[in-house]
Amino acid sequence: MKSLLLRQIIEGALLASPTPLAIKDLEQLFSDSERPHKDQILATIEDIQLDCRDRGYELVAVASGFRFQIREQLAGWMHRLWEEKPKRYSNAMLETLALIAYRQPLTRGDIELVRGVAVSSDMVRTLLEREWIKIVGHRDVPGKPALYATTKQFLNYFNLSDLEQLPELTGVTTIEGGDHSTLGSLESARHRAIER
Amino acid sequence: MKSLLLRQIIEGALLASPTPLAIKDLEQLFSDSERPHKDQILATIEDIQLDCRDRGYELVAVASGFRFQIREQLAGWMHRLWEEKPKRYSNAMLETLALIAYRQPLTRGDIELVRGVAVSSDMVRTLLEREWIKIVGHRDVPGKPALYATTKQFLNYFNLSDLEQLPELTGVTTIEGGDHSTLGSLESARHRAIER
Amino acid sequence: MTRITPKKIQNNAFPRQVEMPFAVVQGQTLSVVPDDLYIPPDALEIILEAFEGPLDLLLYLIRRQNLDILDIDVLEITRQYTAYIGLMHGLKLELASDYLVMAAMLAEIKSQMLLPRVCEISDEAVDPRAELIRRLQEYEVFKNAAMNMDKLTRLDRDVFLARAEFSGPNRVILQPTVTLDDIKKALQSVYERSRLSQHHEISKEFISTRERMADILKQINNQSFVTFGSLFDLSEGKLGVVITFLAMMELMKERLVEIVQPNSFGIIYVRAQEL
Repeated sequence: MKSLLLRQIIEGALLASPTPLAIKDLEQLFSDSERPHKDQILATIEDIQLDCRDRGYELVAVASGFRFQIREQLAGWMHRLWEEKPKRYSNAMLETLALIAYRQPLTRGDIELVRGVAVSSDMVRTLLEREWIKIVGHRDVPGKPALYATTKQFLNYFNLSDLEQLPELTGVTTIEGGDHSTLGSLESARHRAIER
Repeated sequence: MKSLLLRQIIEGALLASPTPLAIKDLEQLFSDSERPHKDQILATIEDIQLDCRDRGYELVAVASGFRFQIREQLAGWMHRLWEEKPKRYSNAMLETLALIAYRQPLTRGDIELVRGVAVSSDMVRTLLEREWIKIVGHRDVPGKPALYATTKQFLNYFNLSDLEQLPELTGVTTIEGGDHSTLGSLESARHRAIER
Repeated sequence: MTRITPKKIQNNAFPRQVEMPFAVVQGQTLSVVPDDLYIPPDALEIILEAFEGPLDLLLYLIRRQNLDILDIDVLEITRQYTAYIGLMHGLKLELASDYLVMAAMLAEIKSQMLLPRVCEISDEAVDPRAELIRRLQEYEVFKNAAMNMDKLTRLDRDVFLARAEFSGPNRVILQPTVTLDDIKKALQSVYERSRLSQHHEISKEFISTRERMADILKQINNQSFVTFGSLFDLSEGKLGVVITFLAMMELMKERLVEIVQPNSFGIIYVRAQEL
């Protein structure tokens, strides 16, 4: 297949698709006889990325694949397209989400233990509905509480390709000037919680 | 404004908007002090069109304005994007659709009020794209939120000739054995929302 | 679970002495504030804004005074914390039990620190503050993480999907099938939920769970055992029964009452928790 056509197909598919496309999704666009090699697809993506340098949009990799998006610097103008202001999330929601993201998998009880307040069912339901979190199992203790973890959609939404890209946890100081780091104690708190 | 930035903004807006944008919509993107002349916007659009010559997409004028679309020659590959088995709609999506069908016209805020959780833009967009719902107006309150209603296509899909034919709800019991039905309470929730 | 909801100032009567109000905040009068309480100028506003919880309030108190978490003066912090709680109580904000639990924990730490150590057998001198410090630090880590998360580039706020229409021939979009029954069921489940939350709303407006908790405690404190059934007043209707039940659950959770059933299917008794 000519490289120009290959590029047009990949470009077209990425702009037409409502969800990010992974390499294997792009491979599916082609019949067996014309299917390009993975490396060729990747090289084409790099080409497209280069060509977009000066454009109002860019081609980025997020958790579930590649997508075109409008450059962040243009957000101010883009907002005028919609009447509604983007939603602000409450601190409670962000704290809950942060705990799930950094500590997954964990139960609602684990979250309450750290936050010191009850986590409302509505909040958990909203996160589940947005498909930012999902139930990945149940802890084997009485009541079999659900264990929550973040999803690929969560990463997509926050423009991340994997959990490693989350900002590092800050505010970590050592206790009693010693070997006992907060992270260590966090870790042990978590294990205590899991053992319960 | 620099012509490169102007081009990026117009390109970005046309790619971000779910509907075609007319020249006057594009003018609205800019604050009074930075707003370019109509001719400048038109010239920019021509520039963009030229740049897309070899791309998988093109910028075309349709009845209600300009939009980017995938080149027709690529149709053979594009349709494979949608070939995989359709996913089921989430309960959240079905609930949103049901509320619009039975309570139309109503805003996203009304739906959120009754459902108790946020309604994602994706959900509304999917229903709009499927042409099951449409915007029938805007409520005259700050923010002018869009009012949604179901379409003819919705009725056709379900083989209904009008909304009266929607199944009656069974098991909608009255609260406190009285005049206070759930529907009534929804209605009042809705009115509260409208009054706000 | 109730949280501090400043907008809904409860009207349930706590008999209070009438004193000269020194301030009026959102229509409520404030009368007593300990003179030596450290109250920054914006404190009242901050009190009225819900904290994320007791740990958040504590962190705030510590940070406002530029104290190090590792070196908190528990006596001072406890005093400040309870003063704030008192202030909120004065504003008749319904306090979540979480705040009261923390107050109890602080009081316990305070008493441990005041009591002379009887024996120092254990070589690990356990600082009674250690657990609190650990929790504060852990909470602060995630409070920061939440703030950082809010700064991440976010779809529909910082970046937007770039999409182009595809309307060429052969556009076969396989859409999920939906039946009328699906829609009907979906609506019924919304109604079900909205009915439940409506009960909740009524409970906030007419009968306070907290007030009912106090009533129950009064009833059982006079007698050693009370039968479960006798605590319900059927004349109050479904709503009253639900509130009483919720109040009892809450009392159990806070370990203020004990519920026993000697035989299966036998009579259930409620008694005050022995301390």
